[in-house]
Amino acid sequence: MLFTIFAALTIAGAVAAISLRNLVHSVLSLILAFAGLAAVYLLLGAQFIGFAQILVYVGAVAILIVFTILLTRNDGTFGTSSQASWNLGALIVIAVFGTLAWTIHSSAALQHALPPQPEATMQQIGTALMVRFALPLEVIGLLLTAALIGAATIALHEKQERP
Amino acid sequence: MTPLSSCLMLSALLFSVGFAGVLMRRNAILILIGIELMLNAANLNFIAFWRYGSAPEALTGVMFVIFSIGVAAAEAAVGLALIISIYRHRKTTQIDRINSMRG
Amino acid sequence: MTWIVRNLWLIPALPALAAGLTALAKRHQRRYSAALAIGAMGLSFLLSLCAFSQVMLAITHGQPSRQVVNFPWFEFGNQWLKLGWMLDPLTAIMLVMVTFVGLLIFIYSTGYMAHDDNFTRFFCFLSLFAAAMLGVIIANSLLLLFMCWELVGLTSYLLIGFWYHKPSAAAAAKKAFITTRIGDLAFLVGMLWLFSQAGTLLFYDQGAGCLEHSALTAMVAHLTGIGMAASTGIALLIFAGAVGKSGQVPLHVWLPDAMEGPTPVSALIHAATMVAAGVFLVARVYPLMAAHSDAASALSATTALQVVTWIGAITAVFAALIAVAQNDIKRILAYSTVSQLGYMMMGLGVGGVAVGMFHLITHAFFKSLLFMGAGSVIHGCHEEQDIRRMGGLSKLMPVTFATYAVGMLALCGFPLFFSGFWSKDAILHAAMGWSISRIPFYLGSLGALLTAFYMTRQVYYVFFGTSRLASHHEATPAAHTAPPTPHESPSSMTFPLVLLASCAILLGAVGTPAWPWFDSFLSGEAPIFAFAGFLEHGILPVMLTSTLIVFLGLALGWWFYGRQPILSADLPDALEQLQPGIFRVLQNKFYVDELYEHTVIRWNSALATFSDWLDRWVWNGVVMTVSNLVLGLSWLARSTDTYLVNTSFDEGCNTVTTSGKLLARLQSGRTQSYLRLVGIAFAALVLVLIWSARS
Amino acid sequence: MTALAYNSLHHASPQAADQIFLIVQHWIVSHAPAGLQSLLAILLSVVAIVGGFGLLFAITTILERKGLGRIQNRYGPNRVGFFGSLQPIADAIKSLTKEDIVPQTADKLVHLLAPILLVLAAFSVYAVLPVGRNMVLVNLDAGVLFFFAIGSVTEVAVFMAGWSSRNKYSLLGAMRAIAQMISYEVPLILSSLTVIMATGSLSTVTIVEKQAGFSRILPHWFLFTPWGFAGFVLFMIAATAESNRSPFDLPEGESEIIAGYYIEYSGFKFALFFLGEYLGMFAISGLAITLFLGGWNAPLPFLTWVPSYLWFFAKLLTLIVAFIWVRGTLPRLRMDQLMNFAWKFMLPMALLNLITAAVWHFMPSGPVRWLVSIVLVVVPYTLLGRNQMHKSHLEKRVYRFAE
Repeated sequence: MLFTIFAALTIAGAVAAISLRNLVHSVLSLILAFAGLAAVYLLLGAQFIGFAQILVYVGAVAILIVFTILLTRNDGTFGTSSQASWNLGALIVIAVFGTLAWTIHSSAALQHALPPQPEATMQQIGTALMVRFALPLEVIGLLLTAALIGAATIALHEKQERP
Repeated sequence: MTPLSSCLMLSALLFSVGFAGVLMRRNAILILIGIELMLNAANLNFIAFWRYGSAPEALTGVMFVIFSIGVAAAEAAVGLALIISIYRHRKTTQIDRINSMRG
Repeated sequence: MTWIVRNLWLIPALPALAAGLTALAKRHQRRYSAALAIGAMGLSFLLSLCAFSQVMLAITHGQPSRQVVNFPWFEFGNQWLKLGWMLDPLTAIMLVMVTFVGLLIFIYSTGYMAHDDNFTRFFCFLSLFAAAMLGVIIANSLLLLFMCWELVGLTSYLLIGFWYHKPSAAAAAKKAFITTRIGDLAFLVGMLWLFSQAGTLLFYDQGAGCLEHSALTAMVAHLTGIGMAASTGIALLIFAGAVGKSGQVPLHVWLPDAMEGPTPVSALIHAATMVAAGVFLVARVYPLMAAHSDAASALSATTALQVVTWIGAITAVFAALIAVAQNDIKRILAYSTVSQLGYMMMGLGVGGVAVGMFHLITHAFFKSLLFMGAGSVIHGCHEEQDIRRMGGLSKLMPVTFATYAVGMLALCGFPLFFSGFWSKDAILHAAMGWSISRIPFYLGSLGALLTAFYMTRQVYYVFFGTSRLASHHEATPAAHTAPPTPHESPSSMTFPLVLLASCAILLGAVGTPAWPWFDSFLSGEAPIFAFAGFLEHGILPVMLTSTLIVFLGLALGWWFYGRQPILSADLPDALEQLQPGIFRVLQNKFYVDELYEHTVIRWNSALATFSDWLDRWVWNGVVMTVSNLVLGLSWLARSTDTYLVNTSFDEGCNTVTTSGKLLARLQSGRTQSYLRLVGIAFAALVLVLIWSARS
Repeated sequence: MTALAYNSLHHASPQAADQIFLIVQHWIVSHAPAGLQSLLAILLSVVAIVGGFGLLFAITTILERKGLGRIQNRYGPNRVGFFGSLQPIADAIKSLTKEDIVPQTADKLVHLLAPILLVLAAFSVYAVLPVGRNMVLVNLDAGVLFFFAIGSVTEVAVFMAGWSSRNKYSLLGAMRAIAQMISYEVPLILSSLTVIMATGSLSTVTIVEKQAGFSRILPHWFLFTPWGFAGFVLFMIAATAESNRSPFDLPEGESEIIAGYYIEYSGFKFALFFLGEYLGMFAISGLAITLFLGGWNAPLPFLTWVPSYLWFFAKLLTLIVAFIWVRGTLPRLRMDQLMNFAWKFMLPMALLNLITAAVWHFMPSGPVRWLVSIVLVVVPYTLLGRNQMHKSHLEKRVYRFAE
């Protein structure tokens, strides 16, 4: 019941995000989709992931996209592609979804019995991150630092070229 | 429909919507939004398999999503910086006008 | 082999290092560069003292006084070219002299050059010079000696032209460099000849060196086409190098002009050390010079030594004559140096190594003393060099005057108390006993007379009478109105003067006939003290004669210049009033420069013009013909290339380009079309996988 | 708010005053039908929170206006009620009855949603704040994370308000606010990380429990450790910036961009914004109390008989008074100063504070530990502060646009 509501919210947000003509509306719908997905995570028992989803996607990625939208002047001629390529794209999307759906439907992996709610306390996640996944964590930290510097460099260069 | 398959169907749908955004819109920012949606669909898959799969106490799915979110944040930052940089040079964010790599 | 012999290379290496470090210094780092140069020189001096005491010890213990260190430099063919250094009495005494005088002159320079902008450059060159000179001294290989010799020439060039913005200085530097090059060319030829004869350039190499018995015998035995022994030819060629470096007639012309350099340079290079290098070279290769076949009489001098003697004697008188009529304080000293170098050569020729070298050493001290005194005078008189415009300085510059007087008396050979007397006396005594002719003795005596005369003249002009500096400055439109008064120089300049003056007096004691320490030291024997030395054959008459000659010269000088004080700078010289014609000839240096100008240099330029013509018309024509031929050939080749090779290749290229363009259509540059393909591929792949799994 | 709380009630009857709200809630719930009991319990808590903090909002407005008035040498509101004490009621009635003006070109839906989202987000974070013993709506395992996650939604609301108004001042104010909030969120989270490291938990309840107890007279609050003190100061500075209060009130600086992102709001929507702002301030102060000031714990051993929620609110009021005082005292910063301060001072200090906390954790207790930790805090503070002071070179501002 709750799952259906949040799933519907997510899908509605996602569809609105890619179909609305106003970019800011798109981002706001995207935030809705992210929030719905976070709720789905919470339902699935992944509390940390749910809050992290909100913190990162709503609090950072969406705001970043908003900044980009405001920093680039969008003259209103954007929108969908030409009719032919739109049709082609729709066809391909439907084909991809069809194959995915059919695969999921016919998969043998879904025949398992429903397991009990697994435990994922903060303690466990913290221990796992600090012990077993310490190296990936470091690598992610390095990656984020590199991305930070790289993004700043890309977006900030050419100081002298301005007359 | 089992809970797992409904999760997977939601994920597939989300992926397809994101893919549609990438294929059918021309604005680079919207394409980035589509990519974010596809990434989220993948994350949902991980969580679903962690929740309903075997050996959930290993927390592999959760860990994977944590790192995936980290990578996605980096990707979004660099991608948007690229869009700003492209806009600065070409005065457009329409992806079909950016074809200087044409052979 | 003791520590000092193994590490003798340190003595030249230290100043070389100092020169390198000073070269890196900035222009304003004066204190640093001076400290570096003086420190390196001081260390070298200490090491030289070590070396000297080592030789002394060896002599008193009766050990061989000569030690050599040889090392292979590079291999050519199946032979190794070897270099090396040696320590023998000659080296030791020269090392001490050069480092001591050099150290004093370095100290003196800090005062003399204090106001120069290129202070650091000066010390860099000075250090480099010291390194090269010390290299000449310790070399055990004629090749190493020659390399250092050329380095010495280079630094001499650099230092003469130190004030290169002065055209006269630049010209003097060029003149010095080119003139000595003539001698060095002969030196190089002689060296090559020596190598072809002896197969080695090492002086001493355990019996295999070129100055040792076996090689000498072979060279003496080898006769050339004109009937002269190879050893004689080689010795004469090497002597030509010495003539160039030591300013002997006829290559003396550069030395007076070299006085354009800073006075410390004149003192160090053109009085004490570098010019003496020629004398040192002759002393070093003396076995070669004196080599004679067993058939000839052992007593008669060889041809080479005769040449040395005659050149020396002629130079001694010739330069002394010119010095009489010069007015530039440094120029007088320069001609005096040439004259004294002639004495040394004569001494080498008639009396052997010890006689010539003794005069070299004493001369080094008193002549550098005189030069530095002259520098002090010039410094005190605000860069005035004309002796006619000086005068009365004895009261204003007492220390300079006193030391200058000591140097002057030493140079004149004032009896008994001054070193110059003993060294000159030894030469005259040897000349009197020369077997070939008495004429060198008479020439030497005349030179001594003239020396006493012109030095007296100079001293009277400079230090007595009234100051004539003011009149000169009134004549020129000077910026400052008050005439400058001469003043005593700073202590950094007077201290070396005093030290050198004491040396100029004391050094005579080591070479008196009664205690011929110097002679025996050079020959590696312990000295014997005996008053009987004075009573040997001919000693006392010669001493008396030379004393008489000196007093005569001094008296003549007093008669002409000291009787009445010289009142005005513009008055003609006393000698000029007496014999204007001769005086003009002397003043113009016997017109030697003009002679060269009209003969050698003119021929040279004519030859150059002819070569230029030959180059332009004959050789160029040949070259042009060949190049046109090549051009024609290349045109043919290009035609073949263009019409035969290229056409087919172009076809191939076009095909590749066309196919590439066709393929490039696939790459539209639009991300979305790529993604569409990815989507289709993904769907197709999944379908294929499922289908293949089913079947 | 479950069986555990219920049990503790009966066994801890001496502390009836402490648990009075829980007893009342339990009594009401026990009269409801069985199926609705849990829902009703939650609803009652929500109502209590909304009511309690709403009242605090009213008190704070009058306190702030009077306080600022005294600081600025004037009376402040003094007409309604006893010395103007009923002014909040008059304000509420005024804003409810004023006309709601929406600009013609505004994006009406977003314009409407923005204040609602803000207030919702502001109220949501109270769910994890323990206001008294056993008085927390949900004891989330990731409570602090929840707080920050929901807190970041505020930025979205601010952007919605600024963008939908179609007013350049609104948009500028919104962008400034977002930039500022994102920048100061980093030191905010980093400084609270020290506490999470020390307690090993993200749960607010656990954090408060870890600070219970006394050694002689000193309570075990994290404030009384070198890293905790530094963290608290950093946290409070960042909190001031997060809640857009003076001296970090550039986004709504009246003299610069009129009122920032709520320039086009009037009437009830404006009141909602006002409410949201203050609620955010209370919430972040509450988090500061939870993290550093021992939550609802009494400051002195002999005062433990005072009900725990009273301690919480006493501490909260102290912090609010401090906020008002700071607002009345300090001038506003410039935008570049603000950013420099965040990235060049706050961020390094917060990172170094993490190291200090780790050093504190791993060293044996004793005076040496104190000395090392204090040095680790004071030396960087001095150096960084000196660095900031000396870099006050004045030059022409360079504006960069993505042209």
